[in-house]
Amino acid sequence: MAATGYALLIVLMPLAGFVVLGLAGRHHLKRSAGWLATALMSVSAAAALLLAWHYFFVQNALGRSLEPAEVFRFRWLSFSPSLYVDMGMHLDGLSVMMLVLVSTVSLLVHLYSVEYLRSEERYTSYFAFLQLFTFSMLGLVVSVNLFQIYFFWELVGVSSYLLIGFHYERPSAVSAAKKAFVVTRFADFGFLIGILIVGFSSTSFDLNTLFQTNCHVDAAREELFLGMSAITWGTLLMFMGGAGKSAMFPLHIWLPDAMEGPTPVSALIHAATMVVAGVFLVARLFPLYEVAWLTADVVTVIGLTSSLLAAIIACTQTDIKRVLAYSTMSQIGLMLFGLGLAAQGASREAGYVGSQFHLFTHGFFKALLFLAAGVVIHRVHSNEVSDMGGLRRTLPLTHLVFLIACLAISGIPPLSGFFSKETILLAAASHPFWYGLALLVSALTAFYMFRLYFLTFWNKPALPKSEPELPTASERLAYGFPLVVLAVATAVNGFIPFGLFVAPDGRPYPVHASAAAWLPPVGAALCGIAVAAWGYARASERPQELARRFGAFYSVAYRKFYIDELYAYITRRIIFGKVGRSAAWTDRQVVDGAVNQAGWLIQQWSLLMKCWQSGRLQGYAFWFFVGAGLLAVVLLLYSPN
Amino acid sequence: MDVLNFLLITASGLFFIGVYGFLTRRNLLTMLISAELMLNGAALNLVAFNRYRWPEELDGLFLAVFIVAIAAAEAALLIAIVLRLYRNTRSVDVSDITELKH
Amino acid sequence: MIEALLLMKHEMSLTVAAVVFLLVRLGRTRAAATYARLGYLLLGWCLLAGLIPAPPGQLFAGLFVTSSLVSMQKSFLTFGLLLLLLASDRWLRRHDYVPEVFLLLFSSLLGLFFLISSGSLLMFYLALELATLPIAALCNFDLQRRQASEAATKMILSSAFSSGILLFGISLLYGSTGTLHFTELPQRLNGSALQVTALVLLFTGFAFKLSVVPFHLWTADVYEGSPVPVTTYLSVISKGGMVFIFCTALYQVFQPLQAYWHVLLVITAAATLLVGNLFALRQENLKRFLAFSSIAQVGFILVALSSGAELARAAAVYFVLVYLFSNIGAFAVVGIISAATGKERLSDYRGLYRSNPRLSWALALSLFSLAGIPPTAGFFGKFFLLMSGADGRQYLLVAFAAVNMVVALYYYLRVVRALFMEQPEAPLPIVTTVLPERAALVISVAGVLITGLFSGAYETIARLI
Amino acid sequence: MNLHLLILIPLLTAVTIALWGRGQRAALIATAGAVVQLGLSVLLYLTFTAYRQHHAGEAFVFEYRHVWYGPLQIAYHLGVDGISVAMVMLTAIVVLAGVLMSWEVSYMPREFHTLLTLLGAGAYGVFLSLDAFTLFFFLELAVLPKYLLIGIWGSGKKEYCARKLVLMLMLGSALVLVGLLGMYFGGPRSFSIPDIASSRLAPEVQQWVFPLLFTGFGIFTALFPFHTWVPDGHSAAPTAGSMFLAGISMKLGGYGCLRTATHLMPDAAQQYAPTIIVLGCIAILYGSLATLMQKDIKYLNAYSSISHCGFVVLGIGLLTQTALHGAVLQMVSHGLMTALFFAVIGIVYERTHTRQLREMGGLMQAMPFAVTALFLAGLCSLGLPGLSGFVAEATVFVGGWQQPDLLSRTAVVIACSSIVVTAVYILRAIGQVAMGPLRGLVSPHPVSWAERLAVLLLLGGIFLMGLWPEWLVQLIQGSGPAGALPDGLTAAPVEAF
Repeated sequence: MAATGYALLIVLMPLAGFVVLGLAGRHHLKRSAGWLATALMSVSAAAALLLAWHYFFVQNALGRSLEPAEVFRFRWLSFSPSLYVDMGMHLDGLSVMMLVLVSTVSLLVHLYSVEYLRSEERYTSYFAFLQLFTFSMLGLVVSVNLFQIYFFWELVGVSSYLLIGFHYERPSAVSAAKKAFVVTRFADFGFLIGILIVGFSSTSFDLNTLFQTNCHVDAAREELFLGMSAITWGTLLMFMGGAGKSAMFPLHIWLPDAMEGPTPVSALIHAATMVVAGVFLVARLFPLYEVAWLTADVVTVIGLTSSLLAAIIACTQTDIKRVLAYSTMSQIGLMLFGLGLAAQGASREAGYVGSQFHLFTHGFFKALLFLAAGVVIHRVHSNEVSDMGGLRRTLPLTHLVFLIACLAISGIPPLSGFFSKETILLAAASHPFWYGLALLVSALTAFYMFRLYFLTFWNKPALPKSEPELPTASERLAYGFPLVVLAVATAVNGFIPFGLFVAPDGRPYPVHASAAAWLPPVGAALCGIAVAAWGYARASERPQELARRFGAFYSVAYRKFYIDELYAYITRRIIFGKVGRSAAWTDRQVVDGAVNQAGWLIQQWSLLMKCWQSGRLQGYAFWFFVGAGLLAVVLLLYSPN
Repeated sequence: MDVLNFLLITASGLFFIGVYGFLTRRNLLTMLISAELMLNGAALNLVAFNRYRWPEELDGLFLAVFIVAIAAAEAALLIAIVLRLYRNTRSVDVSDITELKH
Repeated sequence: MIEALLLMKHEMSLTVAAVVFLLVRLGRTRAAATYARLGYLLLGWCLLAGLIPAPPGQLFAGLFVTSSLVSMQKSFLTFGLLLLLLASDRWLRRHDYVPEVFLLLFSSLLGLFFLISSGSLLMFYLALELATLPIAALCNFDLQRRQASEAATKMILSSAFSSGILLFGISLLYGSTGTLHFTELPQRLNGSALQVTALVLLFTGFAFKLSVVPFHLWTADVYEGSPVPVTTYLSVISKGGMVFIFCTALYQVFQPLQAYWHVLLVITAAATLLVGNLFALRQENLKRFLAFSSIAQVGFILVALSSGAELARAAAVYFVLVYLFSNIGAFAVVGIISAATGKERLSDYRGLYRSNPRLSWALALSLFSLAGIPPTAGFFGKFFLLMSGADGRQYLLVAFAAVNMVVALYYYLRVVRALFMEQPEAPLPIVTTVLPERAALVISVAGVLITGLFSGAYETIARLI
Repeated sequence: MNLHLLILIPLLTAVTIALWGRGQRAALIATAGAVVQLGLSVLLYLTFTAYRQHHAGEAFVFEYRHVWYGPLQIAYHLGVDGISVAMVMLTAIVVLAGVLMSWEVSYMPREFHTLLTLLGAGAYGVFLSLDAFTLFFFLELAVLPKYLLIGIWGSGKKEYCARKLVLMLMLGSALVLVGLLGMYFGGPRSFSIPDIASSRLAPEVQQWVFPLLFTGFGIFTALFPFHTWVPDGHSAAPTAGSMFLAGISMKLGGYGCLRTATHLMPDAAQQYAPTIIVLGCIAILYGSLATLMQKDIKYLNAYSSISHCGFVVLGIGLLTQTALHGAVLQMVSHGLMTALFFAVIGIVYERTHTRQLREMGGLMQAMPFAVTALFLAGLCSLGLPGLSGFVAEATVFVGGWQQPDLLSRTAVVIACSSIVVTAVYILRAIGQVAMGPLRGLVSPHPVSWAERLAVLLLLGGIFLMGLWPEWLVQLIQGSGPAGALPDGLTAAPVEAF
């Protein structure tokens, strides 16, 4: 009972906030909107923590198998007696972990935003959207039904659209929002068909039924289409949806552009929560991915490819938020890599726990990085690292937390990132090739993060564009508090025995790693940091030198491997230019032309027949006579039997 | 029967001559005469059939009588109208009355 | 004697009315309005007399046959004539020779009565001529107008030509069967070549009066050249009477030859629909336009009749009633405007709604009825016609007719567009209507709206057949 | 529940307006009438569901049969099942919204409201009729008001567009007419839908009657390639006219296909299913691709209507119970959504005097209410969960996937792919209209209360259906035979591939 109360409280608070702010906020709640939303969120976050405590320690005993629980369910839409969509709240380790992550980070971002967007005209709308997003994300993670996932999946997408396009006066923001939505929509097309396939092959959209009727899943594996079983097709297509949301290659192009949104939004949506939805999806449907062999391989490969690709691109970017965005993509790639490994079966527990653990820790330190970057951007009024430098004196707290986060993401013990990433690498240990690549990603991560760190806080101070303003007291509080909380979380989260909380099938899996396994990743990270320090700690010619060394490869990476251009070519030239234009042309000229031609033709006939009506009496009589004659002939030739 | 055939052929001849005249003559009055020829052909047919084929009753004969009467009425009316037309157009040529067309 | 009077109640009363006008002419000349009012009264009395119940029966050795249905049909025609005269009140009052108008119209109507009641080809021919000749005179009623003379000439010469062919057909039929009586003819019909030829020739006689393609060519010219009331009479009353007798001829007299006339009707129905519509499409003169549209309407009747189904007769008679209301409604507006302003062209009607909303609505409703759009009676009329057509399983012809309804709608919409949507360069003035005109409009519009929605009219007809 | 009232009230309203509706009073009377209609339709829903609980077996309820043309077996026959009730509610909502949107009509308001109300009466008649003749009568009843509404109060090439719309719809009616007659004479010589359903038509009759009826009604619902009246007609019509045309009129076609063609001729429905599926898919994809290139916002919505109505056709063609329900849901959803779209476009047009996308921009700042509504309509159009479009489309997809054959499933995939294209054009349009720097605003008078109310009413419908679809689905599922698969068509077995 208590769990139901908490769970409903978690989800309904942001919903209430959205409704109130959305309907009345504009006129009645000008400045208090932020605080109202924050208050609601804090209730929600508190409830999430209470629920976690209740679930892990009251309902279940830690260290034993975790029993999934359903606190709430109602029939939303029935297609037929056996196929229906229920909405409800499903609690297990995974969803409770996500509830905690989402509500906590969201609370902090709310708090941060109260100050950060103070000067915005559409302050209330912003918080309404933020609440909508939080609600959708919370609804997503507790789904009981494939269609519920899809439902909230789309709502998350639209709130992301709204928030990216928050500064809609800027054309770049509009097009970025559109791009994000359309690309994820394209992915969701696959997701939807995947849902249909999976739902039908296992005769239900309900997750419980889906997992329980593994026999159906097995049976479905026997029937092949283009050489693949239904469940493979289904999981692959659903993964397409996940890959779109999680900005995996080749559907990642929207994420860097999405940085057009306000920085707190980037922290919440495009770093900590929404973009990991793909990881969550695969984890949630893990039993299905386990039975679909090919899909697991695809997930692994896509994850690692994206991770590497993003890491390489991140090394060349100069926009602070874009670097962070590519870093996000890279880290999510790692998570999916871990999950894919787990689904392949060899290192089932390690991969699964590692990826979820990384998801959790990443949520905090990436949010921290973004929020800290937000402070920096606020300070220098620019996203470009060339406008920054030497900020460690003016922004000491920011500098400190940024450093902690960088260390964490690079995997330096004893910060949280170390533990989670270590677990993923542990899972990959049996595949030397992949392990090597993962190490490379790890080293690159350390390099580009510290490149960013040095360029921002060390290096040569850029000329300030305007007189630096001293932070006000409220700014100190609103910025400082979230940063400190997140930094603490970043520092200590690693010590959570994560495998006891979230693990496949709810069976606890304590992670054990030997010291030997620690060394390579830490070494790689330290190498990366060292190179970054060598190149960027002080202003020098070394970076240019380095770039020259890599030559064409550098410029291709700087241009993000021309993937954007390729997409632009396909959409603008082919879809719009060829297909759309010809469809519109055909419709006007051919189909509608036929209609108009028919009318014209009748008119012409009419004109043609005019001469028949000549006005000559004898002509009339002639036709009279001929008509009679012809009819007589026809009738005489015709025999009725 | 020979008489009947002869009469029928004559009647048809009258009828078709009437048709031909109606279709080719320019003068309205000649056209009227042609129409009368057509009527007479029909009347002759009726009388002949009555006399030689169905002599029991006099249906054909009666109809022929009425045809003659009606033809007279028609002719009277037509002449009146043609007179009117002549007043208005100074012509009794059929090719001149083509103002109403299309 | 009384019984004979009763059987001929329509004819007797109408004859009395005609005689009254003959006598009136002998007296001192009075105002046209007086004559007109007298005419309405007399027609009203004919209508009342027609309502006297009378048994079915026949007179003159079967030359004259009547029944409740025939009696009702005559009442329809009388009613139609009254309506159209009321609508032409303004035109009537302008003329000096009003009694003659009434006299001629009454004579022609009398001809139609005898036509419907005819029981023999002899009576049929006589009645046909009686119905036609007065109208030819009336066409020329505007004596000074060249077009009127032209119309009258065309009318009478065409009609003479048509009579010639018709009579030749009758003579052949007589030669083959030896009788002119409708009751005896069916037993003697055997489908010989002579009879079939005679059938075609007889058919042309009907076709001429009904303006069936290709025997329709005179129609438009005559309609355009004649005064509006005459045109209305030709297109509504005269055609209606012809439809009635045509039904009798097909379904009683020539029933044995159904297989033949079925083909005849199918061919001419298709031709009539097509040609009527195609011609109407481009007409600028509203009278001419209505003439062609009335040709197309006949096409629909032919579609129904060609099926040979029992439904078809009821549908045809019902359609005549509907058509009477709608066409008189349309012609009434055209006539009123023509009489008031002398304008008959479509372009003159632009923006009529601005100045004359009521007239516009009356015209629009009538046109929609002609086009067969609900809730007007035309919809029901057309539907039943096509339904009867489909009863003979000739779906192709019905489909063709249905598509023709679309084409027809196109040109009716042209008029509606001119009325409601276009901006006039020189708008028509506000036309005030006098009481008789208003009454005619109200009655016809009410008829257009009510005849379909309430099934009484149709059910009565169906019961009588 | 007396079903006559739903036809009588609009008729009486129309007569009242025609007689006494001088000036502003016309709108008042029309609104009052529309409110009563909405109340009646809600009452109908309540009584219907209450009645259904106790009488589950009956096909149609609240039947009323009055012999109209006795000799011809034509009856004025009313009755409802769940689908009719749903469509009646849709009509009531759209009518009220349309009337509210027309408060500002200043040119001949009396005529405008009379015709508008008549249009509604026709729609009610179609949805309530159980006699094919009555249905056809009401279907055609709308021709006259449609033509005049577009032709008089429209914009652009209004006369041409009005004519085209009416003639093409009339062609549809002509086909329907021939089909109905074929059904009458090929079957029990009756137009009564229950009678025809119970006396199964012979397959050879079905074979030629079905395409006629389906194409005929299909023209009303923008069946490819007979859809070209949609863009022209909708864009030229006045705001309320567009709302009625797209919101109600197009549904008459889908309803007719369902009620007469599929329901009465199941054998032929099965036989022609592949063709229908292909046509539906073409409409969906081709319509949405053509929408991509539209520059005029009304054309954009009209083309998107073609695409959305493709879902109706597809749902009917897929022939599973779920897909049929999906088709009905899509009709309701599209009716609400497109009416909202046109309403908002009307509001925007009043203030910008342009419909060209590139001449607008940043209107979110100037008229947040209208643009938010536009945005919501757009989201509904692109199938965002929580709004009605998603419910309908998902039901069609799920229903389609129930058919195990490759064609049906390919069709579902194609239909699914349109959601991407839809997203592109909707976001493009919204981006142009709402976002970016402010452009194109000419007369910034505030949105009136009537307009607000209309928009909120439609939005309410969309949300009610989108957030909690189960009530509507239950209503439709609990419906009579037209909602159920016709006899002889069994639900496809659920199989994988």
